[in-house]
Amino acid sequence: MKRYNIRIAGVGGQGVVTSAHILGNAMSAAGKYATLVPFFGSEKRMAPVEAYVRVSDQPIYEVGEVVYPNVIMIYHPQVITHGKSYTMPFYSGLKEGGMVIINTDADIIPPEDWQVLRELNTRVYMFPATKLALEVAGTELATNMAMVGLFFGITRLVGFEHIEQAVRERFLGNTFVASGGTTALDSAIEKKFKKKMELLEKNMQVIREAFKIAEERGWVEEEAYTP
Amino acid sequence: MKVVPGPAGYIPTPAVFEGVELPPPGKALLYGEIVDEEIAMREAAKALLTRRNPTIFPGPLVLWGWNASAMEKAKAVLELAMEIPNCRIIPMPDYRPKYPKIDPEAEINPNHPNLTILHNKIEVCIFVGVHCHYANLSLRIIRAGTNCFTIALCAEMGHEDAMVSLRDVHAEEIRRFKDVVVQVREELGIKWEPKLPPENPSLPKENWEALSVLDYGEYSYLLIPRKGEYVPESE
Amino acid sequence: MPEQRVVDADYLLLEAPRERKFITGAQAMAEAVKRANVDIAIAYPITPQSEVMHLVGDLWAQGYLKDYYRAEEEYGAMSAIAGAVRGGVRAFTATSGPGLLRGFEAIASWPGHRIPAVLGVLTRVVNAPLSIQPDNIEIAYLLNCGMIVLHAENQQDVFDFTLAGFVISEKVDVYIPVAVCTEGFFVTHAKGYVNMTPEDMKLPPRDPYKAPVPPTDCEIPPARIQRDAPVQKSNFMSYLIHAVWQQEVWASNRRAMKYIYKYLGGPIEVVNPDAEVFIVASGCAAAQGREAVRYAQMEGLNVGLVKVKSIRPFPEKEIREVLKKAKAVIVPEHNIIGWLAREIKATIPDNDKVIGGPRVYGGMTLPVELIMEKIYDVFGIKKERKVVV
Amino acid sequence: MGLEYVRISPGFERYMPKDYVDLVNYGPFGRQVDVQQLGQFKELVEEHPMCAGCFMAYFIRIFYAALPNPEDTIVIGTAGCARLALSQAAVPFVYGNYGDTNAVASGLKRALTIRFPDKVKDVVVIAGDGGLIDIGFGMTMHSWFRREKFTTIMVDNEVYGNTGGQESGMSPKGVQLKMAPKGKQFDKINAVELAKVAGCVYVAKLAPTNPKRIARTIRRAILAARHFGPTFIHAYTSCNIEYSIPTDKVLEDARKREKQDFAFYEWMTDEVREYFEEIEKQSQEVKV
Repeated sequence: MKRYNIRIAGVGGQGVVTSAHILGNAMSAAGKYATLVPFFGSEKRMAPVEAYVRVSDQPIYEVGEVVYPNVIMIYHPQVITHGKSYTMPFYSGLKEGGMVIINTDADIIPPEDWQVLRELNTRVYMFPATKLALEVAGTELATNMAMVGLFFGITRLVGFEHIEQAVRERFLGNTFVASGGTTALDSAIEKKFKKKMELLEKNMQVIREAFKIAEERGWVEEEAYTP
Repeated sequence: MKVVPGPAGYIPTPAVFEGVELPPPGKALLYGEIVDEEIAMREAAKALLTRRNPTIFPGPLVLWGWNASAMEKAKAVLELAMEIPNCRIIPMPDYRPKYPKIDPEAEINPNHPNLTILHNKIEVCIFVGVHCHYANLSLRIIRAGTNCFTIALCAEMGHEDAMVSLRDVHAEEIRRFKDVVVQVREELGIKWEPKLPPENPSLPKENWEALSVLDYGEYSYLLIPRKGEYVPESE
Repeated sequence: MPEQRVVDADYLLLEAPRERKFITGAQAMAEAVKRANVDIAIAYPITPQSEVMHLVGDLWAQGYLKDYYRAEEEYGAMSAIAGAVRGGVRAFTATSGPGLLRGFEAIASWPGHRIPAVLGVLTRVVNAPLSIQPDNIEIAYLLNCGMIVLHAENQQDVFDFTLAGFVISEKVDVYIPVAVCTEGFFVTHAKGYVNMTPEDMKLPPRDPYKAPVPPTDCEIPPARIQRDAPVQKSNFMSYLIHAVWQQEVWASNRRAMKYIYKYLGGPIEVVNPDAEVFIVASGCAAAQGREAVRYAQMEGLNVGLVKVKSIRPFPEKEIREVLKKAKAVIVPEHNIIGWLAREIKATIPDNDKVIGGPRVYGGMTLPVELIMEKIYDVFGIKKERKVVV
Repeated sequence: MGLEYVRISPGFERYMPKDYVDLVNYGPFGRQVDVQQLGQFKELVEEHPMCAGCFMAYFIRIFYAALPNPEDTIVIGTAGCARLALSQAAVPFVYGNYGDTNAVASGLKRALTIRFPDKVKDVVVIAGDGGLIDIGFGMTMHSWFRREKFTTIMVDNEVYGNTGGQESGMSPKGVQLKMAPKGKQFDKINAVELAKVAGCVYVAKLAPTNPKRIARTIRRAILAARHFGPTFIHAYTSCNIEYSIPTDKVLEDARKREKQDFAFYEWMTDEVREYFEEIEKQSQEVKV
């Protein structure tokens, strides 16, 4: 059984919750399973945000926040450097043999944390997602796409077409109704890009690039993970 | 559990709690057990023909002619009553607790049904046309404090606390039950010419049409105050 | 809105084709209401319930319901539900935690007033200090009022229990309200797969004359009805009347069991009936338990699950039977008092084998790993911690 | 349905208690009775457990004689003295929980409107000052804000009579009652003005000194609620026990209060006024 219990930590405005939905919907599009637990309560920009996603090729029963993750995705370096998180330290609860993906252009993990991660046999992927988003899509707002892209680039849980379907649903189709705040943000993005299709295409480019990075750096993990 | 005539005690456990279940369509309950309708009907008929003071307690759903099927059912109840020797009809016209107290010869009330049963020494009775909730309350109170054999002719699913409970009973089924009563009566060799039960003893009535305030004589002020007059409530 | 046609209740619940959707628990509850031919819904906001009644309000706006309004507060909402149901219509409302307690004087009187209705209970912390987080302690308050209490594990259960709830509630030999409980946020705001009956089919309308009490509509005798008699010992009432009335409520609760078998496949679900050790859980703790059974099996441990769907009526006989040979019984819960563990302990004879816990509360998640720790303890397995806390 | 459910099944006239036979033959169902005919028709409420000399009981008696359509009326009450008589009447009576009358009535009236959109179904709340203005205040006010189409009648005895004489929001300032051992510290609540600002379309205040006027006020409140919106009657119905009014001085007391703070007062919207003028004109035409 392949099972990833993912905790995503970021800050308000980065699209943490949106990307959790895209992760889930991509799994669903591929005929696999996913459950989401968004963290509620903070909708302010730059305030800590957490979301939890469980993905698997088998039905998932358990609910609630992921207390013991085997994947941790850090969307903003300040989660580690400034402690912008509700879960401290950032690797809290991490299981042995897990994976940590961090959006950063430099190694920001303090030596003592490195020691814990090594003891736990953790694979750590540091990756400049915001930089990639700016370069490819011309906006930081695509950071979440870069992170989602890299996760699937590493795990190869779903095909590229499934991710595309999920992103398309999120921006065009819309079965998911976001909170008022997120909707307002979406319309700001729309103005910036003029057209939804253009937005979709930019996002997909970011994801494609992230996929490529995973491959180029030899991060692809074909091994199934069993919790 | 065997649901038999009481008195079962101060506060008996409902038959449901003892595992008695309502019968499926086409079946009946006899002493808490699911049996064929025919068997239950015969046992009920025997009780009606052999126990003291058989009485039918018709409820609002047959007493009031609110639709054609209610009136038809009422007719069937009268036909049944005619065939039960020395049967009486004591109605339950409504369900409210009644102040100051019911006349136990004139009516039965679900808040105190044992009053009517005990006063009239009724040892076998039929409930028909009573809403299930109130029938269940009455049947339990009767089983708690009296030795009355209770028969429920229920239009719905029946009653666990009755000794005999028939379900889906409408006019046609009442007539079927009547035929069973007649048959058992003949088997027992009881001679009886069908006749209607006696009328409600409360009935000899005043003629309201001819009544005027003046008929109340010195008490007329109780009914309508004259100018400047004080009106106390009648007691 | 699609034209909806009335279909037989048994057909809709048991045979109608189903389509799979990925929706939240709140959506699942509203989708059930959409198919239940509900006449009126009365709403009052409280997190995390509000989502449900927003969606039900939209159903009214689309024409699925005939009336809907936002009440003044929960006591008013619950009282108005009692009024509407006495008037002969099918009614729905939902609430959470403090809202449930605010409405509770009215809710606790529904069974005695013979009010068939469905109440969604989307659990949250009962206040002091204030919190909106999931915790199901409020179910403990519901257990003793006579209502039928169903506890949904996931979005599918929410849909099934809500739709069946209306049918069970209105059975002539039941006719008491049904509470469909599930954990707030964990279920209400999370998505899951739900197999749903077609949108264009709905339950038959409520027939208020097929009932153990007359509706208050001036259409059915007696004219002098007082369904809600205030009763006390006096010369015009029996000593016993209130006692037998209460008995009738609980008898009705008991009679609902056969319908729980018919429509919900029984009051419990058993996974791995020959297990050595059982997890007994309800609501989303059952989901965690299900996961723990899978983990345990992967480690070669013979663990089973008893999911309790119906808390009232409580499946005493069924639970006694399943747990007869169990070596230990683990009862994980989302509340501090452990109301389910109490029920289990009161049900089985050898109750010293019941392990009350793990328990989390105040909004905490119940990690499967905590259940696994109990399982390891029972099997005498010493594990080095593989997680960093 | 109206009269069908107060018709005895053929053949059963001889088995009904006299009380019910009289109700059917000489009761006010299906005809408009006049309060001045009291004693010449079978009343909807007769025996009840209220105290001797109780003015609230007298008011309730007039109320039942005044109903425009008794066969299609539902009365809603709550804890308090009034329900002792209300529960004995031949009109369906709902007795819910403490102070819930106007919420129950809202749900009930809406249900009846859903089921019988074209039929007359009158819903009337009769509750005391405690039920409506203290414990049920929020529900009373909100039913008016929502413009629910039913009548609310407050039988104001200025005290919690049924629980043994405690101060209520409607007790006059300074009165010494239980739970107000030093006398009530604040003024009697102005329920009539509250009703007006909250959206009632017909509001009246009275002391029951004139049966004909009580009956007309009640009929008007019910008819206005049927067509336009919430209506409210504030009736002074003294508690002769807790206020120690000698039984033979009850009417005198009501007259005294009528002169002080319970002078007959009637207020209605223009729409309601036009409606009454119209129907009163019609009934005069019929008479002519």
